[in-house]
Amino acid sequence: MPDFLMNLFTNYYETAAMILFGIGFTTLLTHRNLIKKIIGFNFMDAAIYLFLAAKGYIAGRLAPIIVDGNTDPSNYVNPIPTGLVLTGIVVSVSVTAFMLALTCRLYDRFHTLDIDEITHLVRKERD
Amino acid sequence: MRNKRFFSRLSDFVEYGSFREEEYTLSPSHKANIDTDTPENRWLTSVQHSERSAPVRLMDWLKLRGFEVFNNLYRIASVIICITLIAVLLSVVVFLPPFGSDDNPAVNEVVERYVSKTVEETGATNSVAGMISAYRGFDTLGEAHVLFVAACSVIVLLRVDPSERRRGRLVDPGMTGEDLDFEPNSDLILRKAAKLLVPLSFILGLYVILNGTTSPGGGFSGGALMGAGLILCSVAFGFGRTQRFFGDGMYHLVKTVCLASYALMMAYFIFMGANGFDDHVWLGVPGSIISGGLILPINIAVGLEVACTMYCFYALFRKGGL
Amino acid sequence: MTLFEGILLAFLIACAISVSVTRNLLASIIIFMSFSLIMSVLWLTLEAPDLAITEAAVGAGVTSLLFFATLKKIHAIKAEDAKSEEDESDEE
Amino acid sequence: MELVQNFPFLCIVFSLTCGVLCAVLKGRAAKILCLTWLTLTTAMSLAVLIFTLKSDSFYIYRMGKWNAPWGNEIRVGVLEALMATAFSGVMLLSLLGGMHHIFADCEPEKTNLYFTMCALLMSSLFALIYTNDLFTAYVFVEINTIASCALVMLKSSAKTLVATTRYLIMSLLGSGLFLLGIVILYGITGELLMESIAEKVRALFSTGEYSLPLTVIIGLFSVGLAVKSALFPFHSWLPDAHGSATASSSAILSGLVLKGYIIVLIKIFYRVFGLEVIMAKEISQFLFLFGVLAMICGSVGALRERDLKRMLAYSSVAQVGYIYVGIGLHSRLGLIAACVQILAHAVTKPMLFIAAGGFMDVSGGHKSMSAITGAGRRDPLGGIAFTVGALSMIGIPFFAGFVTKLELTQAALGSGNIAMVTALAAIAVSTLLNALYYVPAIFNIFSKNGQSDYKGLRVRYRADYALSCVAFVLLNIGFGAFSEYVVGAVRRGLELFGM
Repeated sequence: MPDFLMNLFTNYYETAAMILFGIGFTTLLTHRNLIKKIIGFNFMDAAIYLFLAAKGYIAGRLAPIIVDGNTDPSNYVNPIPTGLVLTGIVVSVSVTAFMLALTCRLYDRFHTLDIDEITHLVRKERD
Repeated sequence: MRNKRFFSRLSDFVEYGSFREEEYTLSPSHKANIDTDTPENRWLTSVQHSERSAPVRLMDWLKLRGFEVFNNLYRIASVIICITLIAVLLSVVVFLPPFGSDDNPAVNEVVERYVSKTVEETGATNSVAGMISAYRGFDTLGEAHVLFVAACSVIVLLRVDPSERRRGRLVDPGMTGEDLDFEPNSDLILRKAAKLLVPLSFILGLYVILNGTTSPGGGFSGGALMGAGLILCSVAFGFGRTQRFFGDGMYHLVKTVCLASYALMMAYFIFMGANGFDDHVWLGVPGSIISGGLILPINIAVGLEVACTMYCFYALFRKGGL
Repeated sequence: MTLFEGILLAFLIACAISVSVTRNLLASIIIFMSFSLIMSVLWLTLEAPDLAITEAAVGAGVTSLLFFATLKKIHAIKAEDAKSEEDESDEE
Repeated sequence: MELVQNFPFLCIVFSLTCGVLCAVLKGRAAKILCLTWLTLTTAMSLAVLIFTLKSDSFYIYRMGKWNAPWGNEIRVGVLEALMATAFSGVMLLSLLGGMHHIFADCEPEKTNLYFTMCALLMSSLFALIYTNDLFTAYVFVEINTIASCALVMLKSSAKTLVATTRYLIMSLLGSGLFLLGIVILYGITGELLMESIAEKVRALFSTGEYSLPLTVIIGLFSVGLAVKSALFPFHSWLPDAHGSATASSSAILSGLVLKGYIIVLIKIFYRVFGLEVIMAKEISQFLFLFGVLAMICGSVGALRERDLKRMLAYSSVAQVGYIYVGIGLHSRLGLIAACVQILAHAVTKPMLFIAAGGFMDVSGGHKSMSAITGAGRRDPLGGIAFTVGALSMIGIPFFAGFVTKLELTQAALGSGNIAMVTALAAIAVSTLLNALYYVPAIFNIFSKNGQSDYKGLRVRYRADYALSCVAFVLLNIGFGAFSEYVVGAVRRGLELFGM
């Protein structure tokens, strides 16, 4: 097996995260259905968090909760990614709620979830 | 409108970033009508007789098949974007340090300090809690306000004025019943299960919040659990039940007090720390509930804020107000 | 690489792809829910229990509830049913 | 540590609290609280600016008990303080100028939330200006995104809803790429603090390690922030969002929000990667190219537009192009031009939007070019403000816009052959195009036609609108007249930046 494929295999979490990011990004960018877009956004963010958490994982170590006063750093995994992802998850859920609320209002108004059609309708109203 | 085909679609797309399908689809009657001089027939005959020049034929063909071509191109383009993006990102992964090894660049003196000094410096045995609420407390303050700003935006979008809501119900209880009125609460299984689960999720949420300094969890996860309990309560027993102890005023009170006290605590902490004063915060006994100095009150404030924000989201989506 | 993690990761990707191709909105939301649950298991395997709790409560819990509330609000469930019935009858 | 050094942190944290309090107050009370607080922050930022100018250095303010790599910190220098002062002042004036529109356009019981959003937006702008930590930047970028979307949609109509949705989607794509960039950078350096990353990146660059990931990271940051700041190929959301929002929102979004992201990009380029790495990677050459295209295409778009606010929005696309051209020149002079343009555009474009709001008042609420014919005669103060803004945008001497063009020309003359020719040609063409759509607009608003419909219309100036117009005009002329001080401060600020 070539070297670079080997690397992709070693970094399997990162590989999966990047594939997931690609799919999520594309769904958010090109899918026409608003709900699908929002789900795609959630996938995209989850992929980034997965990547970040994978960067903090160290094989054979435990979660960074100090037990029995054992503060030797070589016993625990990296706590920074966990903290950052925690922040990120809350950001994701906030944005998701906001976008879902927008979707509700748009559906109320236009009776469709297709963003292209909505854009078209509103453009027609203007003309 | 019919002859507005491929290029107009393309220009629409480039200019406005979107287009609409119906306008461009061929109607069945148009397809069936073979004898007339439609672009389709012209195209077919011109292919058969080769009497027209290639560009003209191409234009005709595009006029005819514009919608399908564009739709397919759009789909193909999105797949291409996806694959290109993934390829670029995977090429990065190839060069990254191996997963799970203990000598990757992320393991440095910052991590060592966070793990080895958390108990001593912040009083929390959960070093993640110590990190997000004390070491990098400023980020977390921002994060709590992201949730707040999202809640405000949802209120702007979905909140219906209470007086209007009441009026609407008086006029036609059946019509507004779907969204604006209370949930139907006839499901026996749901109610029985909720009787067990609602207290459980409250207790679990409280436990997670209070033990945020010593075990996994903290304000955000515990608050989300309590919020889920509130939502379940309203789903099973109707909004009337939850409204009795958690209305509009209560929500604003909890949210404001929590966020303002959080900001004040952080401001005190940052001000004292930055100016090199002693902040006189008792760190407590590491490992017990009362530990972590300011982390515990911060967790409680954040937890309550998250719980009521989550419930507020749900209530706004269901009936446009608390 | 353990087989377990490999399967979970593959499932994540399968979820992501199936959401963008499936036509039924309800199905895609349920897929999203299962995605969140798998994520929370993955957080555990990555030694991040804080994230596992948060993801289970926020991702699989509240976010999915919001999706369902939206779907209910826009009556898409009903519309989807009517549409799929039509599709089936068309196929027959 | 002196008391004045605490001001930036107070500005950030208590702007958040001000937002929270505004959410529970009634509209009028929220307005008073927000305006008072903004006045205070302007004064505090000014004090900080004077302090940094006097001490002629920057200082690091740690956010908590712990020093840099462990805790958060903010960095306050001349440039940061200057930007903070300008932004907070412009925010105050924009709010004042469009105040009656805010109360007219928002639903009555939701007006207080407008001020909430403004306070939170101001807090995030302060944080983006001062921050020294990439992840803090991300968190506040998100606050910025949501708050600015909310500012668009608070004027509730179908058009703003659609514009908000498209704005939000593009912003989310941008933040996704930005976050991924931060995360990969964290993966290869293990740091989040700008200085520490810069050290590590320099070491990696000299050994040639991680060459490809570094390139991709720069690409991710560039594209992510370019989408959010509406650089040319990604600008499609901007005219809708800025054109349909209420006057103050348009002013704030065009003048400040776009700039916040660009400041982050400048910080990332020159504080995290450094000029050397950026030059070697060549990816930012694209920024220069797109900046030039934006200057031309934005102006062409504005030329085609028949709606005043959308025309101004397209003009913002062109003006953002100027900033990116300055960044893309990769020289100290170019960067000075970019920073001056950020400031100049921040004091000019809000004035134009506020004046456009005033014209709408005296033209029955319409904003198409034909409807506002002669509006400058009915609302002379707005007319003067618009004229000053338009002349400044064209680049007439003694106004703010001229300073930018001068600096940018100097920067272009000092750069390589092709870049010089392209940049100079772009400036020339863009100036011409600007004149082509701003001069007819000025003639249009002062035209004698169209007065008959509005006979007997006596415009009674509101104090806030008049104050805002006068202040903006003075600010603009002052900027042009005392440009050497502004440019000097920017230059000194960039020197402290390590440039």
